[in-house]
Amino acid sequence: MLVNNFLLLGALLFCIGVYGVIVRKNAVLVLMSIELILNSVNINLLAFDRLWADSGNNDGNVFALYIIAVAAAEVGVGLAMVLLIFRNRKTISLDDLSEMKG
Amino acid sequence: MLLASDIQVAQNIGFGIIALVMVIGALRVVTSSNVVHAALWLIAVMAGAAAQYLLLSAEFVAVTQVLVYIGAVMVLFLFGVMLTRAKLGKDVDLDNAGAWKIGAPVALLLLGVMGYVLVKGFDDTKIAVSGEGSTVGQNSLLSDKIFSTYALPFWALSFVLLAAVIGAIVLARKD
Amino acid sequence: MIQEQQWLLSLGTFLPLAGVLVMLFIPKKDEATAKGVALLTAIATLGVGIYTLVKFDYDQSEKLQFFTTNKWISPIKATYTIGLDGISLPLYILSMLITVLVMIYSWNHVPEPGNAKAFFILMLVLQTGMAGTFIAQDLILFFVFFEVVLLPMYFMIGVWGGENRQYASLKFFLYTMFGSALMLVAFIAMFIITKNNAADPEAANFSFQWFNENGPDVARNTSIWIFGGMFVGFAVKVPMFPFHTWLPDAHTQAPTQGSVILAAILLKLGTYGFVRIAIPFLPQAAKTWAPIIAVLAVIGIIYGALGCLAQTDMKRLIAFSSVAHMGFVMLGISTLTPLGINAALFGMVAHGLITGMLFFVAGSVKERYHTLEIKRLSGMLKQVPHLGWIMGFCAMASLGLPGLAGFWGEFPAILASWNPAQILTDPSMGNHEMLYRVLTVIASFGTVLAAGYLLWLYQRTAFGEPTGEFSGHGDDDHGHPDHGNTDIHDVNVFEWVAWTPLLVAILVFGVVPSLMFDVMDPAVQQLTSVFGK
Amino acid sequence: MLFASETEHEAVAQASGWFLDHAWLIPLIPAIAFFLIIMFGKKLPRGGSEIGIASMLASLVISAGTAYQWIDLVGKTEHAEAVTHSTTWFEIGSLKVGIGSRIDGLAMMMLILVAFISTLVQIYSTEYVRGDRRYTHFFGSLTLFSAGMLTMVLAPNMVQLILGWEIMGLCSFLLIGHWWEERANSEAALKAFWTVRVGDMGLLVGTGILLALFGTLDIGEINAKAAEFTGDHKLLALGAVALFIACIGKSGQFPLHTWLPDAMAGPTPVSSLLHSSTMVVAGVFLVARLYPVFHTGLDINLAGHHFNLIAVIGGITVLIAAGLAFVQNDIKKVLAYSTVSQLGYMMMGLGVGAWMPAVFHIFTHAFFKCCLFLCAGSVAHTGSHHSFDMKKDMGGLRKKMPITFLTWMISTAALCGVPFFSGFFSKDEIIDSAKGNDYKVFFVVGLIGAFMTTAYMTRATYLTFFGKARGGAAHFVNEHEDHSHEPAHDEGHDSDDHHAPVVHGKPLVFAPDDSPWQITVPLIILGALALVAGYLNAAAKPFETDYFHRWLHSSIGVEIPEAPHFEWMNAVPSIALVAAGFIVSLLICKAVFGEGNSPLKGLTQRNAILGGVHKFLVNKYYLDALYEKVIVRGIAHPISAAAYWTNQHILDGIVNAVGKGGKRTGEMVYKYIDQGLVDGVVNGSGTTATHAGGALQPVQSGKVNLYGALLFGAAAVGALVLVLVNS
Amino acid sequence: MIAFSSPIVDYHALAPELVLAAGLCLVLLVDLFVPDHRRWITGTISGFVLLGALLPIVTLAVWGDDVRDAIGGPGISGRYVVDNFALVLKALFLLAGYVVVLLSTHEMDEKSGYQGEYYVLLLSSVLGMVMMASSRDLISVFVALEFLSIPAYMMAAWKKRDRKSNEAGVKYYLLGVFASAVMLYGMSLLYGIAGSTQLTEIGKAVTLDGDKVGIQVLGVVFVIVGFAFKVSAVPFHTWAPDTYEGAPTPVTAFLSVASKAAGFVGLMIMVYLAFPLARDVYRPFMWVLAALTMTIGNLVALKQKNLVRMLAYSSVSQGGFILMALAMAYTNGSEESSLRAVIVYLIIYAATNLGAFAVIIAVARRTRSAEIASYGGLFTYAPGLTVMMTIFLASLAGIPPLGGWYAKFGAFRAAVDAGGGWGYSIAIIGAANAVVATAYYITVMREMWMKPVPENADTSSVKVPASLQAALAICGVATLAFGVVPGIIAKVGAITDLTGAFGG
Repeated sequence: MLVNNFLLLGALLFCIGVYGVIVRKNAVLVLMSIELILNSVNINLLAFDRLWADSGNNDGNVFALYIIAVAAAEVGVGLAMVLLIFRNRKTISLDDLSEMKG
Repeated sequence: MLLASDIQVAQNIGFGIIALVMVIGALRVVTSSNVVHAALWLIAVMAGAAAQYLLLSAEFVAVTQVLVYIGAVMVLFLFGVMLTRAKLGKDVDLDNAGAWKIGAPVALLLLGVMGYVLVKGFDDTKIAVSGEGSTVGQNSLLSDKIFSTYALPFWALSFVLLAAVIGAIVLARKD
Repeated sequence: MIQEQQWLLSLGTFLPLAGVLVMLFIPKKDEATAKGVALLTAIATLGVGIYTLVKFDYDQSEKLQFFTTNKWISPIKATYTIGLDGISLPLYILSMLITVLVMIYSWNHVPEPGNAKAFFILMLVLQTGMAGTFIAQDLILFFVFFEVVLLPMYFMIGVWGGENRQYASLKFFLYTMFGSALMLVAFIAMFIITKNNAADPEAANFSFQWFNENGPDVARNTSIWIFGGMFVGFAVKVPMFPFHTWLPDAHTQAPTQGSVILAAILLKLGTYGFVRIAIPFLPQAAKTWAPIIAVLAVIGIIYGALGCLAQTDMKRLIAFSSVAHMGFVMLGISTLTPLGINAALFGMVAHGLITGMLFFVAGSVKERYHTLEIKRLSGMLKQVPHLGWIMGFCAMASLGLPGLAGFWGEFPAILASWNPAQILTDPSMGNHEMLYRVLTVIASFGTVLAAGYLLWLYQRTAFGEPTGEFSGHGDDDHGHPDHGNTDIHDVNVFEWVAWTPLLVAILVFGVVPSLMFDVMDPAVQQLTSVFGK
Repeated sequence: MLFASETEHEAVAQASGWFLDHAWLIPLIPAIAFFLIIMFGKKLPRGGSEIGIASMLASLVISAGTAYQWIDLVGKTEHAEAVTHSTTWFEIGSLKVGIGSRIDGLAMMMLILVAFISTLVQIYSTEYVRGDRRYTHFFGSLTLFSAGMLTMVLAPNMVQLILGWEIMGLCSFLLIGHWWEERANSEAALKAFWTVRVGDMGLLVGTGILLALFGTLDIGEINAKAAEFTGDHKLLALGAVALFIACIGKSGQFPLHTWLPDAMAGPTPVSSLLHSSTMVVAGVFLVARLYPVFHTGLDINLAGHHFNLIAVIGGITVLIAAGLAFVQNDIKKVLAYSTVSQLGYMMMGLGVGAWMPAVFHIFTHAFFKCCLFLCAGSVAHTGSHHSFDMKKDMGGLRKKMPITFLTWMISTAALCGVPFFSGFFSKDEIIDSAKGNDYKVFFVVGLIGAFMTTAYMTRATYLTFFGKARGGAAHFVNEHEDHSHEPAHDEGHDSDDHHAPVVHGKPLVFAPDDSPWQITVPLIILGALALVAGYLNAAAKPFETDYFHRWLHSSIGVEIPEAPHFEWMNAVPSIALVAAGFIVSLLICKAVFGEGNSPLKGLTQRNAILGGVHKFLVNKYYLDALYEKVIVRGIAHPISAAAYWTNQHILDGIVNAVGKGGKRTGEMVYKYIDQGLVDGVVNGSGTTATHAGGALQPVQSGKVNLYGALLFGAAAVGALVLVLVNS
Repeated sequence: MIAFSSPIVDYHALAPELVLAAGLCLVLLVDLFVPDHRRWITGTISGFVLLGALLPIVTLAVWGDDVRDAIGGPGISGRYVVDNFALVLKALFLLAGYVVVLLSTHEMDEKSGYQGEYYVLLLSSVLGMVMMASSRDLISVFVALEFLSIPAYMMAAWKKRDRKSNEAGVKYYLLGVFASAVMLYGMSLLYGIAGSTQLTEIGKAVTLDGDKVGIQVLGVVFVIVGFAFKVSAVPFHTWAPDTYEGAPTPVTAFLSVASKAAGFVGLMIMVYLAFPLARDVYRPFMWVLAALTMTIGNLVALKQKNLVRMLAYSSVSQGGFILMALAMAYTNGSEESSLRAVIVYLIIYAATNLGAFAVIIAVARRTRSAEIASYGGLFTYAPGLTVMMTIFLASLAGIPPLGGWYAKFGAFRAAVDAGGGWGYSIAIIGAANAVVATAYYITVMREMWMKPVPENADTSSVKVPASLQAALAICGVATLAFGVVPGIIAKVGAITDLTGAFGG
């Protein structure tokens, strides 16, 4: 298979994620968009891992695993924060998070 | 026995279908006007990703993906949706008004750049996917790596998670 | 280099800091003790200075004396290298003297809002910075000392200054920073280029000696750029037109003490930098820049004088006159001749004494009359005759009357600018003789203007009858409060003590200029030897 | 180097005496005296004047000794070199500047002159400014002033010369502005200093040029090199012009003469000192001192050259100033313009190559002009209660003040160039030389000048000493003469004249008779000298003396044509013109200012156009009217008055305008360029920076999404650019 | 098939990390068992833990090899290296952490609970930084970066009831996640090119030639973007002002100093080890970033009314100077001077900026405000604090003889050392910015020294708690000493050889 199949899929997911991050106002949805990006990275890593499989390393796999772990932690933290702001503001619209500016 | 070429065709078709589902799912995630729908679409993408991982003979990662993402993260998301009392249904106020005017160009620009370099860089480089070549010992190799070469980051990861848990609890708890 | 009594200069430079340390432990309320300690420190420093004067070997004034070098920042090849030669000596001592006098003056003249302790501490810190700049023989050390004076002066102006002090101090600060930032870049560039050029790059260091030996080899075009950086740095400090606009504001708003120190020493840091660093290190660039400097200097002379004529405020007038006087100094430097540079150095000291003195007078006038508006002042000679005469004396000295110190800065500078260095008139390298001659004439017109504004000032303020406002029996048509003449008293003891040395110095150096020329000349000769004759 | 050279020092030492070696004491003593006066003067019984006078006497004695020894030296050797003593003052590289003394004939003459006149003036002043609030300061300044002049005269090099030159400038400022409580006085002082200072530009530049040309500032060396100059003639000419500009300023030559009349604001002794032997003579002295520079630089006496800058300026000054002297009512101003005019003679003399007559004129002029000023002071002090207005407050004083009158007359005669008076021998010789050296225009100028001089002096004399006593003088005269005489109240055109003389609110105390001895003794001495001084160099038969010439000859420093041999015949035109001037002026004065002239005023007021020759012939009042209306109004006014107007408005206006304009320019520059442009750029850049900061603030919108967009967008753009660049 | 071989762990080399980890657990445990009113003890313990972790650093510096692998073995060595570079920076992080603990003592004590948790997070973050200094492969770098960031996100939001603090945390978190996502993508590309996660291997592969140039460029750019966020380089700085303003002040101090330093450390590691041959990518990119960062940071800072926010922009612009030095690595042999410049800058900046925040905290205890206007007339009632603040601000402005000048000197020197159009142009831009920067530092000084005290302000003398005094003393002495005798810091800079850099 062409490695580019996966890579382009990854790129596509990445860009969709970016779009989501920019467009979405709801904090939870932004977090979801981030997951898209992280998944695209993992697809990349695993594709590259196959690319270099002959050299006998599978660092890509390890990397991907670690990313999943970190992503989990990040989501946990992110949702905790979302809850926090919701508690304080009764909304999770990022638009309202602009008390400080300039 | 399937011929290698047949497998390749099958793989390509499989890849294509899954990829299509993932892309559509991803697009729905970022466009859906229903938070729960978006979350569900995300599950589809995650699952698709897990499938791709399998295709890339990363079984352990694929399983982890399913366990962690679909099993844990998605539940977290859904909890998040519930706890923040999001509207269960259509909610027009999920997007920033007019933000697509910024988001779309940025995303397309990125896509253009990435696509250009990837196509140019890897042109028709091939990889051996699942079923091609040996995958024996993948998982043991993985574990070897984790506990030798990458032992320290692994050790650190545990602290990352610990810190995240502690912090998240403090932040999220009512007081 | 004469490496005897190596501790002497360090002692003279850092003694004030010791005083500062002691003062930090004196409670703020105990002003007398604080002042006393500060003054004692300053006097002790001056004592060290006088000892230096005594120990200085005048027969070898072209050599660095009391030379010492120590490790300082070895990774960047910067050393703690200090030494004193004929060029530095007068300025070094002057800085000490001025500090003492300013402190004496401050004894009962601590400006609003008080806090003598802080005020005196600032003066001591300033003293260290000023003295250090003049003895530094290492570019980085020089830079550090050069900048040390910045903050104390900023606060002196900003805290103890006049109504518009905040603006003035900010301007002072930003201008100087602007100059020194570019200067620092230029220093580094010069170091790196000389290092790369050198046969043995490892030997490269920031000492003046290194640059004296290797600076002239810098390629001409490069050196012109580097000189440009230094030029901005020093020109701001001098200040040369068009970088001068901070000066009138700073002077006007600064407390008397600040003005005096600023005029007497701080401005000299810039010209000293030209003489000590920019010109000898980069002679090729100096040649290219000299006509530009000369033109700017002369513009400064005329411009400063015109600025003076426009002033309605005595202090501001004096401040503008500094622009003009420093123009003469820069004109002298720009000739690249021994005569011109000697004149410039003399001019530096003379300007320090005279303008410093004028600022003292202005301060005392302000204290007595609560105004410095020229049109409100009149008949000072009648009301405060001693003050009036001292002011007249200073005005005369300032306008370059022979027999007083000011003359020896101006007159030889003009002579020299008619006869600039040969490399400036060498037809093969672009002959600037005509330019310099025209500049000479314009500069000499500057002396006329100087006479104009100083005498005008003197006539308005000192002559005539005291205005009713201040004479105590006054019709008060301007609506100014009638101050009466109760607080208008003549020169008091502190003022006499603080001023007499300056007045005497102005006269003595005016009558016996060789006192200074003899010290400076050998060093200047050596410095200009790089230009041929 | 030339000075301070040991060998030379010894060489001259043999040929010189104690005084020649110690001439440096001459300026030093008054200089020290100045400090003594300033420091202790107030505590002394005579307020410091004793120190001043003593110091001047000491200087005078040493000067006399010096003169004696110089004359002795000249007697011994044919070409006596200047005796120079100099120690290094300071040294910059190859340029050594000494300080010391350079004694030659010119210096000797000036020393004597200055010391002598200073002494007399100081003695005179003890009375004149008695009781002044700044009595001590006055003497201090006077003494310093003399010290400055002496320093300059002795100067062996340009630097010392400038030193003395400027000290005089300073003291003139102090002295002219002595009564600085009044604005006018301080302004006159300012103007004097400033105008001179304008000229000093030339001195600075000129010195620079001399240094460039000769590589030295030593006067002897400069002169020697200039005399045999072969280098860049243009530059030398430029130098000479520059130096001459200084002289124009200092010596009140056209067009920088305007400060001089204003300087009359100072006390009269000051005027007399300034205008006779010091200050204003300094310019002439400088030209004489550096004569080779001017001679070579300005092509004086070069065949085919009939004009040169010095002569032209001198000539113009002679006429202009003389013309102006006509219309002055202030006696001191008449004398002031007269001085300007006489200085013009000297300059003209130097310009036409008549070095010796010009210098001799310095000598003679000093005595009679000093005397005239002191006489004027005496009149004002005693006779007209401190008024100098001839028309208002003088007249008829000759009987009441005989000594003053007599000395005035002698001096006037000397000034006018009446034969056998000192002025005659010097002035006539200048005129003669102009003719002899082929400067015909200046010969004519000299003659006209002589005529005009006589005329205005006659007028001044008449107004002061003859005719009816008016105003203050009337009080003075009437107080002590019998009151049956016709009272003077019908004289004035101004009602003020009839008021009781009140100055500064105090009734005046009139002197019983002529001025006290402190005033009269100097007058007498000076008058006598005005009479006899000329015989030092009286070329005319039967005297044929040439002492002066012999003593001073070596000071010229350059070959100049011998003065033409004096022939009485040649002097006839000038003598005739002097006589004519006297007679015409006397007649007119008698007519105009004589007695019984009340109809005149009516006439002139009634009838502006006057006609009829018969009336002109028969009616002496009509003659008055003619004079007033036609000559004075018609000729003198259009010319003289126009000249005066020009003087006051154009020249003076220029000077003032330069001052005002300078100030205005300063204000403009300050307002628009400094505060507007230069400062504006800086403040503007500050503002721009702040504004730019403000403009950037919207980026910091506070919205996370936009931040994200920026982050990704920037990454994308950066990547795009770098990918394109690198592939 | 390679049989598993147990890695050789050098416990001495790993000791600082172990001490921190153990200390972290200890704090957590202690927090469980002490009563509320004695919770302050967690802070004390944290302080000791941080100082304790310094001990092995000292022993490592004094004894043993210059370079050692904390974890070694075939294929393992060179991925987590303890060299002088690492030691110096570890020491910096620990000390900065210690000062932050000092700053936090009273803040956390008085404002919100959760002290124990706070210190756990702080120690975690410091541990992440310490690991960053030694990481030499992509995975370690990534994990270390997340390790130091994730606790920091939460610390920023620590004032739970404060809306601004929440906002600060969320913004920081989201932007941080965005940036790490971009960085990860870049890392994946780098891995794809090199086939290894080890930085030196990547360094050999990223050569900017061949048909994969585009991918290399993209990888490099994205990785730099990730770190540029961390060091708040414009235009990736947007979070910084908001977060700094909103976060608890000690946290702000921590972020602006330690976290930023960690970002720079990561960037240095990447540039020197992974991109040495990719100069044509990172130099223009970082040149632009540096120029923008200095300029925009400064210009916006001019307008600020809030001191913390102003310092946020100031720290942005300070970052620009560091970037200036770093951008010039491997240009005309300037890599050494730029590496040293960055390290020296980081150290001096840390001392100075922490000091400034210490003063802010001390003053805010009285005024309850960080508005610049509230500093009016501070000199009249708190001269000591004013002088300290003046020292710190002047040092930030780069005025000798305070530390900042030497930092700026080094940065300029690196730029000029590189020379050429890139070097000189950025040096000139830097010089201009150095001046603009003084303008707003001066504004604060002016407020303190020259303006009157705001009305109704309490002007009794300000009491500074001992811990703050200690922090002030440490920072003040360091700032002064670095300026007067820069030799000490320069020497530290000189020994910090980054193993594997400079092609060695």
